[in-house]
Amino acid sequence: MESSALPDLLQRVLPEARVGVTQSSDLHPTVSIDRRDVGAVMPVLRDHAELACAVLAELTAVDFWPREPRFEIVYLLLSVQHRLRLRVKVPVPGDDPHVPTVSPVWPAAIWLEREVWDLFGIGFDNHPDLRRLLMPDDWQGHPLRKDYPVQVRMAARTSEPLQVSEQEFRANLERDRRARR
Amino acid sequence: MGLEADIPILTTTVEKMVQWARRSSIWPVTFGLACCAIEMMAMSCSRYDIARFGAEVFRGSPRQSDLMIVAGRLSRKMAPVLRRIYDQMPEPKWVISMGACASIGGVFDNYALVQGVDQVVPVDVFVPGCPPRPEALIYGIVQLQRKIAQQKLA
Amino acid sequence: MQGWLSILIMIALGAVFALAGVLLSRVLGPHKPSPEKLAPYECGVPPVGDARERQSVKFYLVAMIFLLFDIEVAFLYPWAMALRDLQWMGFVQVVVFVGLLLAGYIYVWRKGALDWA
Amino acid sequence: MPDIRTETMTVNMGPQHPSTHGVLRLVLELDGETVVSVAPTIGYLHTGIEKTIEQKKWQQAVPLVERMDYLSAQSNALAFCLSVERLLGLELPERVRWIRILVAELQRINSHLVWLGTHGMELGAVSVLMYCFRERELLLNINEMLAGFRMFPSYLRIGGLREDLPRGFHEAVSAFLDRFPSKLDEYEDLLTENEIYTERTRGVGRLSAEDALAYGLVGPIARASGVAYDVRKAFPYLGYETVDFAVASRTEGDVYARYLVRIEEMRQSVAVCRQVLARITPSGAWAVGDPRITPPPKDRVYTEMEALIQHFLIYSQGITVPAGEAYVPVEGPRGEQGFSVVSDGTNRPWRVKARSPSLLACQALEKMIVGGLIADVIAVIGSIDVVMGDVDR
Repeated sequence: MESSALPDLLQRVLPEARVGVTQSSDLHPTVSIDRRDVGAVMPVLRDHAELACAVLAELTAVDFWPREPRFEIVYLLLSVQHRLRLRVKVPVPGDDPHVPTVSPVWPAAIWLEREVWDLFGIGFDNHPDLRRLLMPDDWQGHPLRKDYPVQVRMAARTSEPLQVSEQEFRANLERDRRARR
Repeated sequence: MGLEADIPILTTTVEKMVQWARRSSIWPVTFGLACCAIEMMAMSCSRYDIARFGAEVFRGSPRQSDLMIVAGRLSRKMAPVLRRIYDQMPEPKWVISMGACASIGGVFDNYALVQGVDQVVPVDVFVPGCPPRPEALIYGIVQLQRKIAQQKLA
Repeated sequence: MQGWLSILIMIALGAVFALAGVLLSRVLGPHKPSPEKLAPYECGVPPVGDARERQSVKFYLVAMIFLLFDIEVAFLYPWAMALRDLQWMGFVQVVVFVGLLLAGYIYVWRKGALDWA
Repeated sequence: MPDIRTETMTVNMGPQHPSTHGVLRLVLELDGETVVSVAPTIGYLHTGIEKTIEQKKWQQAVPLVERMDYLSAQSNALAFCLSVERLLGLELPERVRWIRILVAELQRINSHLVWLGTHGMELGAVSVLMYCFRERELLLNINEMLAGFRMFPSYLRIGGLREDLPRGFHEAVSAFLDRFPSKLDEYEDLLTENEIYTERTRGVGRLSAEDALAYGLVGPIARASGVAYDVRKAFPYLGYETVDFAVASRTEGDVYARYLVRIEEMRQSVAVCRQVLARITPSGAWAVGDPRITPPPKDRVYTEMEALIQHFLIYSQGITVPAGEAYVPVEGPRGEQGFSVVSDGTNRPWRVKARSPSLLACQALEKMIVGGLIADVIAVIGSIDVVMGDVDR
């Protein structure tokens, strides 16, 4: 399924979504869609017979800081049956960075989106459990943004409450389990 | 260690005896963080055998160990855990900071790493390298044994 | 009386060996308790609740069954030592003893107390 | 027994634990021995490598990239170099491609040996650890021959290799390849028919093929569940299509199946290494001829002025990569690896994101553990071969 046939297939499959297909240097035909169509386009990409992108290989964000729209979410999809790879890009403005989540389509996205929220500060609407993934929970700022300094001179926090009270721990454990249900 | 003239008896001070006992069987707690932990495992395996120096028993819990080899890069989220494990080790205890990342933050001078483990725990021996060769770590442990030999009985 | 002396010596040696270890380390070892050191160890993070929580009854059941069969083996040791003097009479007694416990074992097994789920 | 109301107990299998393969923290909720729910917490080894790479030049990023997934250092460097070379539009000499295949396959065997050793040790077979690290030392000797360093030789560079092959390289590699299959049979004698091992791993941590794909675990884990997808066959790179090897795959999808898949993968890697070693000439082209990318050999730098300027330019100003983005997937020991590289046309990378198969494996851990016994948690963590450097980056 060479990539030249992809644009018209996508047009046929997603008539209403604004889809711009551009070529790229590696074997990923690139599709850029608007963030409002994410909820509509993604399930089609996974379920359509000819595309069948069952695997979300990668979900990441790129911060083009001075340029506006500032962020760009990149989804790398992989179809095992058709040996097809696809890159979907969603530009996101810098002032209110939020994008609908794709975790119902691919469960792999739950942690990948949490990581993008943690390091870039891009919110994901109705994500089941949007918390920080890598940084400590009480960390200020989103480190991978271009305007975030590389080195933060801060004393290492070495003491923790000797004993987390039972209610406190059960509370956030309950919240965690409720979020997953 | 005086050898009496004719009676075949060795005399020594209690302190020398205790320090000899302490340094000849140092039990490290498994505190492997990153790549240095793989070299630490290689050190405790058959080619660079650390058992020759009495330190091959890697205890899981800090309660039964008296040496902590911080092997790897210490992130900010892990610092309180390191401090707690160090506190929960019984006296006398020593710390070896293995690798450049543990000693001074190494290649990663950024927001995520504690730039040097000595900001969190008192360190006895720094072992350079990224990761240090197993021989370098064995040399670090031997240096620590020399240091223990001169320590006073607290 | 003569046989008992060696057992007495063995017990005394065991006690001396154990007590020496404990006393020496208490005398020679430094002793610096601190709240962090006394806090329970839970893989380096603040522990939750205390260990006195309600345990599942299955643990208790398995412990009881183990104790039962452990004592059975403990009885076999002196019997094995004195096998020569007890002749066949002793052997039959032990067979009955082990048979009884075997019946208990089969009962426990069929009742399903051994498998965990 | 009547169903009495029991209270679940929360246990912390925390960051400092002998068998969580690094600093993974699992908050397990137990009902007696069975696991009711698990909340993995990661980030205890987050080193911010992607932020540090954005401050470095292109060729300085190779050592940083190797330290992300420290057990498959060479295949990380391979994935990064391929992505950057795709942006540069470089065409590598054939000999360089064979050497890179050889180095990547040796790294796969190296990583699988550490996995097998630690996995066996956690299930009680400590001797397996000693056996595996004995062979691994031979591989580390080969790394030392290449670039004088055991774990992170940085032998692969953007545009080719660091320098030509050392003398005696062919003998060392063929000696290892002749010796290794018999040693592999030794490991199999220890574990494959071992009653205790099969009892603890067969039917444990089962993962269906749909879940494997839904959680993005394309790699040994998906192959053990029946998805025979291998990047070397699906999207061949470096000339893998000319090398014939089989893709090991099973269908049960439990811990035992993953063990068998990885053992078979090691055998296939030996076969690939043999075929590729035969094609490599002892000396020849070791990098792309482009003077802006490949530094001149040292002896010319000391004698000729142009070589000195070229050397100085490369190591001070660095390589300028044309603007664009690229992602070339590579089959690493833990599954599909790749670096999504974005460049803005200067000599520093704008954004480098590493695809982390271990992160997705950690996320799918809950699917394999819940409902099992607590002792099986150790077997499952061992079977998904998680490296925390790759998870937290």
